[in-house]
Amino acid sequence: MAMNGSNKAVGTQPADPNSFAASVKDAATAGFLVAVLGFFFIGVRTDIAPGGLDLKMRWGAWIVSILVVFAGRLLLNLFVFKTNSPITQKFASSMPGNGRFAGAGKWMMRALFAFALILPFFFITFFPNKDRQFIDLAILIMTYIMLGWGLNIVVGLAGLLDLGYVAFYAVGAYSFALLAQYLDIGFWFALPLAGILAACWGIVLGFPVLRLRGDYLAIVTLAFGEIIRVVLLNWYEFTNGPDGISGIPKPTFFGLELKRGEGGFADFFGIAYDPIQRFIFLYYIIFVLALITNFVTMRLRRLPIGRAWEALREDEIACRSLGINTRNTKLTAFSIGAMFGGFAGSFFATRQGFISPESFTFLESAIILAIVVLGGLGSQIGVVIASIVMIGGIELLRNLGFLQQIFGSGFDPVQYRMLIFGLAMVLIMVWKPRGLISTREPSVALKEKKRIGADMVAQGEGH
Amino acid sequence: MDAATNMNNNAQATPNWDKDPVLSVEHLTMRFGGLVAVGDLSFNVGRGDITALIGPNGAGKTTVFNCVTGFYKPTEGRIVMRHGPGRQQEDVDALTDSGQRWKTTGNGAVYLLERMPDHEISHKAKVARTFQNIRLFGGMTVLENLLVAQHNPLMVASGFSIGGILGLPGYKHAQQEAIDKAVYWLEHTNLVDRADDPAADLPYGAQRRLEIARAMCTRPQLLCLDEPAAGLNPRESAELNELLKYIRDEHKVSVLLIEHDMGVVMEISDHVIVLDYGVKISDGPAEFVKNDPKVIAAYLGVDDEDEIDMPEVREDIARVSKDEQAGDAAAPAAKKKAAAKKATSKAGSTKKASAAGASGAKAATAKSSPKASAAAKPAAAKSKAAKPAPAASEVKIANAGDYPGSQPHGLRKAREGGANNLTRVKGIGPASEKKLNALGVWHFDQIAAWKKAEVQWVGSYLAFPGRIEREEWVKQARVLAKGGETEFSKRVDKGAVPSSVPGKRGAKPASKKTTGKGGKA
Amino acid sequence: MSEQKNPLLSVRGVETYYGNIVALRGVDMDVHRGEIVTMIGANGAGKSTLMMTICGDPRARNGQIVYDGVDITQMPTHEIVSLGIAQSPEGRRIFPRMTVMENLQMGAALVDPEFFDEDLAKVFKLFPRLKERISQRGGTLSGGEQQMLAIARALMSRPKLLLLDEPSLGLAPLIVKQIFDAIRELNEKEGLTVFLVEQNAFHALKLAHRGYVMVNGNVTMSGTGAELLKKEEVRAAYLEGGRH
Amino acid sequence: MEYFVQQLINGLTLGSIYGLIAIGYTMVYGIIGMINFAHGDVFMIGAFIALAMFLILTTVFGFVFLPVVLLIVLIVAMIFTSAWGWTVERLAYRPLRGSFRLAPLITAIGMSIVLQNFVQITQGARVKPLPPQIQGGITLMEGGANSISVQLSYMQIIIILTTIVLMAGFTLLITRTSLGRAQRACEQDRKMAALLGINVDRTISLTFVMGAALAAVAGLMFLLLYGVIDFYIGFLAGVKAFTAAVLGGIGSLPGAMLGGLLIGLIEVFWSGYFSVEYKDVAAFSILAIVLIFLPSGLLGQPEVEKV
Repeated sequence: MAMNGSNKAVGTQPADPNSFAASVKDAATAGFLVAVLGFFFIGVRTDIAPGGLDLKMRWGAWIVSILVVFAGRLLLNLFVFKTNSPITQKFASSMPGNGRFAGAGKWMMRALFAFALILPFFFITFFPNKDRQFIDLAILIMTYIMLGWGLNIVVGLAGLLDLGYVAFYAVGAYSFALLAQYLDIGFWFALPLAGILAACWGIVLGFPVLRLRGDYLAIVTLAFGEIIRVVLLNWYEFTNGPDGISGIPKPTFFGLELKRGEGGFADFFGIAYDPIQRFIFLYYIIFVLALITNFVTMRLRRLPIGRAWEALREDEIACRSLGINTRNTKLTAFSIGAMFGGFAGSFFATRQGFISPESFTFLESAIILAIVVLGGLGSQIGVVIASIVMIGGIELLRNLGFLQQIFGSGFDPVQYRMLIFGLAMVLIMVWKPRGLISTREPSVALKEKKRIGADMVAQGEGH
Repeated sequence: MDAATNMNNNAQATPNWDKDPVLSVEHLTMRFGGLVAVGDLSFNVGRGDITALIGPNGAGKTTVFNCVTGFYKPTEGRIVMRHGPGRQQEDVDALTDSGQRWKTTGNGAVYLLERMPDHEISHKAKVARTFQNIRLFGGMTVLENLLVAQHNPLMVASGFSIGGILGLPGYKHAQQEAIDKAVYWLEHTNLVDRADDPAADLPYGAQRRLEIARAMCTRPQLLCLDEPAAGLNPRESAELNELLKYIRDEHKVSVLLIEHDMGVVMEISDHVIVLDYGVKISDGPAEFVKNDPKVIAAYLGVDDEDEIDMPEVREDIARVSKDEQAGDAAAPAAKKKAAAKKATSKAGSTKKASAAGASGAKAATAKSSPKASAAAKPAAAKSKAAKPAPAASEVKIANAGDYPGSQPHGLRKAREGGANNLTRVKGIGPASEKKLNALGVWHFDQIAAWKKAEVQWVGSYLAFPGRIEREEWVKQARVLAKGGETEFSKRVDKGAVPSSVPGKRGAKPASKKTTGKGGKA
Repeated sequence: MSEQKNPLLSVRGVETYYGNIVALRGVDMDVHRGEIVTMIGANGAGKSTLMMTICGDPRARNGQIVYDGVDITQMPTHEIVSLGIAQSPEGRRIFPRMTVMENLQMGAALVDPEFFDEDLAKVFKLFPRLKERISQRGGTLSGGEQQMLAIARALMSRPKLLLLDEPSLGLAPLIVKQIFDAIRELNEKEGLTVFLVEQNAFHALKLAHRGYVMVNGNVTMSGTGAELLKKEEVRAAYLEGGRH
Repeated sequence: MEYFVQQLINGLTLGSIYGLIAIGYTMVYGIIGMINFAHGDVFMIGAFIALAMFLILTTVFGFVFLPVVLLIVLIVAMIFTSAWGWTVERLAYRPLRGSFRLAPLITAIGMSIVLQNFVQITQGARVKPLPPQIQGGITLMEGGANSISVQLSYMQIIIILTTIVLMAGFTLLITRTSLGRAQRACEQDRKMAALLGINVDRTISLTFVMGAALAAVAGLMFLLLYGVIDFYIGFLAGVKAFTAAVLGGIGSLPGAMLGGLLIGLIEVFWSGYFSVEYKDVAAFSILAIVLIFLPSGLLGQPEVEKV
């Protein structure tokens, strides 16, 4: 990820790549690059003005940005990139290596699980002012964890690159919303239906396209995702188009609604009503759904079908020579992944109470895929970590209002959050191309389970 | 099917592969665009045999494999797999007409592999295979690789995953059985210590063994191995041979293997089929095949004269012959080529030489086959000092009586003025020319004098009965002997003719050879 | 010849890994000017890895490779070859969708264009077959023609050191002979230094002035070609029962 | 009939722009085998640079002679957009060279998000209108009482001509020059290219630079043709152009152009005869159908399954 702009310095007896002069030169190159790249964007600003466009020069911002990059790059060079003793070395040695990290994974998983189990009460107890916000965030993260786990089956295990996973999420959400709207069906009854419908869509899509390879599969899945969105957007009579569907019913607790007053959950149990109860309830619903996803995936991995998925990722031709029907195997991966996407979608619908095609853009697919890849393909715990980091991170950026006091009121940190999100995606990937948890745990062992290094695990033809 | 019967002149009774074939390839043709990779190929694989499909690089062996295992759809032809004894001919024919893919019969079942997708061939017809470039699941452990191979039975045991998810006990039991089976094969391939290591981590030889173990875990009736010995050292090769014999003898699995190199397979094969440029050139027991002159010629691939001309080979021949001091300095031949050819046929007739004999004098020296080397010696001696040759005498072929008809008259050496360029006869390529020379046939007038008995004998000796009549060698030779020209010989003289050996690449024009011979004689 | 002080290529203690798998375990060897040196060994012994490590891909994790007095261990591949090393690599690596001519032009990418016609005439003299195929695509050539093209392409860069990886692999004996003759001719007439990796030990040792034997990432034996040919171990492991 | 011809012209114009962007996708895919998701946003960057440069020339320096202005804008936009293309490759893809193939896909998506939001922050989220600069055209068919007249505007002529010229130039560059040969060599066998002394990294960078330059041309055309741009145009145009590249057979230069034209025509005709809303659905559906029957696209090299 080093941006040492000069190729020329390489080779032919370089003097000393770590000299101070080299660092300055490199930083100057970076600064120059920013000057070029930023000129038309930072240095110039166009705005709509009466009678056309108005052009404003912002020399100050332009020069500041060049200087910031120059200084930052210089510091990085001096202390990290172009030095014999980078300060990151210390971090690196103090941080657990991938192997140990994986070894600690089991304990970490248990700790995380225990925390997730008591999470709402933890927040109520320790952050009583912000509990609703935190639990809501936890619900969001948990939704992405579930989506990540679902997609992990397709991408991580079976090795099929799916860029349109959000379509199944949308199918799930709209299934429930439409079932509720037209047939007055409640969440618990609609949930399995939404999953089944999404799985059917998975098969419908999968059947013709699964003989495509690699990037061709990727583009067709992407196209499929867009088709679904465009249809939802334009089919006014049925889906209400861009206005979306509102008034989606809330889930009930064995028939009890979580509402104030007579017949509600609080009333039934004789406790005081608090809106937080609904959040806690939603949290546990998605928690259980995610657990089911995880449980099923882990079980499947140890079953012949799961091994066949992984074998498919490793070598499809060998699979066929062993009598595995690769088309059916791919279809099961596709449809099971889609099913969990559908479950998550109908949960999303009930949580929001309102859905519109806006929520199912390609960006969502990209985020889910990024979570799976950043976490480490095929790794369940990796998905959890990546979801917490990425989704938690984005949401935290919403709360950086204090920065306004530093940079002035014109500075709105919220608009930077997607920029930072994108940069984080790039940086994490460059830092760990195989994802955070990249080793693979064997599904079965004769004597002891040894984790398998990432360099041996194939990526599947889908990539 | 009938094609398999006529090539084996040595066997007295119908061989096992014709009586009880587990697999029959019938008139298989595979074209890629305009290229014919396999042309009208027929052979049988005997139940309980180790059958080797050999041939030089590019002979179409892997294509045949890919057709048998369903990775390619053959352009034409029928591939029959049989479970249960006998040819089950009626059932096969009934199945062919029915348009179905397989049929259970009184004796077992028959399958038409060309109609089945690849995974069904493994799953239903019980044909397992390995790959030339090892295809293991590198990121999965050795044990997992073997469990993937048992996918189909385990899938049923897991209730198509539903029972497995619910944790029904039946699956646990089935999985334990699968693991036991895997361990059994790991023990026999000496891999049990590596069971929990990723397959990509194994050394090359172990990966080859694992691939075989994985194929065996599918419980095949026919095991197809694509160059299993490639890249193995001699010890590993020997172990592989033991493993294959064990698979054949203890598990009654028929084995069909591809090899590039003849030497490797001769030891274990019950039956050898030789391909060259997509055409079968020999078929029979190992003993028969390795002495077959067509095979010898194909294996050299090109003119073996050039081969011996290589300085290092010449030196080596000289060195070995000196080392071993074989006394047989008699029977000097006029030309080293003739002698070398004789050496191979002699080595063949002793039925002891392995691939050495087959791949000519070059190999003979390198391998420790004393007979072959000894036989090669006069050749070397000859090539060193082109002594004046004694008067012509009858060329003796050791097993001349094995062929129908009578051996034609042969001259020890070409007459004054050198041999004729026999390749000017349509149908005689460089390889056949050499073989004819080895018989003492140097001149057109000799061929012109052949009677029916001789034609029959030579045809059988060259292993293409009927062709001499068909191509009217005798008639052509008569014209040429009188100094006339045929359309074909004109083309040869212009150098425009590729070799006429079927399917063979264009050899260089033979005219150069004539002058060479003339010079030496 | 091996008494020279400064070898053209010297490899010292080179260790190479693929991921965590060790491929070379401290290889030492030299190639002197004007020599043909061969490295023989079984499939997977690490011969091709050594060849590629010399060219910087994969890079040696430990050890040193010095070519013509320059330490090339850490150089990028394209700079190493610009010093006058040409390789005809494992699997030939002909550009399949380029014509024979274009493949040869690629070989001459680093050479002053004024030499092109001269060099082209030279390789066509060596391999007349290529001239006939000049506008055919690389992928449509037969194996032997591809091998010739790979060597011709390497020669087009006017190398001082030619690295050949299994030039005989999968070829008919006549073509092997042609190729080995061509190598010998280049060596004798032009003093081209050749480092040859072969499984076809017999031919390679016959051709080479000196040879090394590689087993499992280690060089276990070395000597002149004739010496090695006589050694029992070599004969047992590489000459008998194997391929020829 | 007149309506059909008019739609045909419109479709070819739109298709030309898609084709120019698609070449960037296909070249990058050819050489490093990855989908450069950020390429659509590089196109958007190009459009913004062109807009800013145009305004600088006309309002700050007061240039009025349109051809010169446009030529300068074109050159500046190509140079600066190339710098962006180069930087994207250097930052997000080169460090991942030779590693896991999904990683650069994710960084590409990340880069796309970064570029979009960077432009949104620095230039604002609102659309930027530019009044039509090149007006008028040729009337090909006079409209009668019950038909419209067919117009071929100068703008459309410029776009189609520029595309043809660039396409021809690039084809020559790729097939005839040593740079093109080096690119094709890297595409077919990167390792071997390095062994022949080709600086692979530089060749790949140049490919990105060339792709970005073409995207800048497309950006300028888009700006002039539609007169409105915003930070989001890159995504949709990118997806369409990528679809075009795949439809034509990814890795094939003429394929990209053909695919671009086809997608343009499909969209325009579908909008013209059926419904504007579902034009994307039509384009994507046709892509899916083509791929099902021709799994490597229209002009792609069929993949031979090696067993």
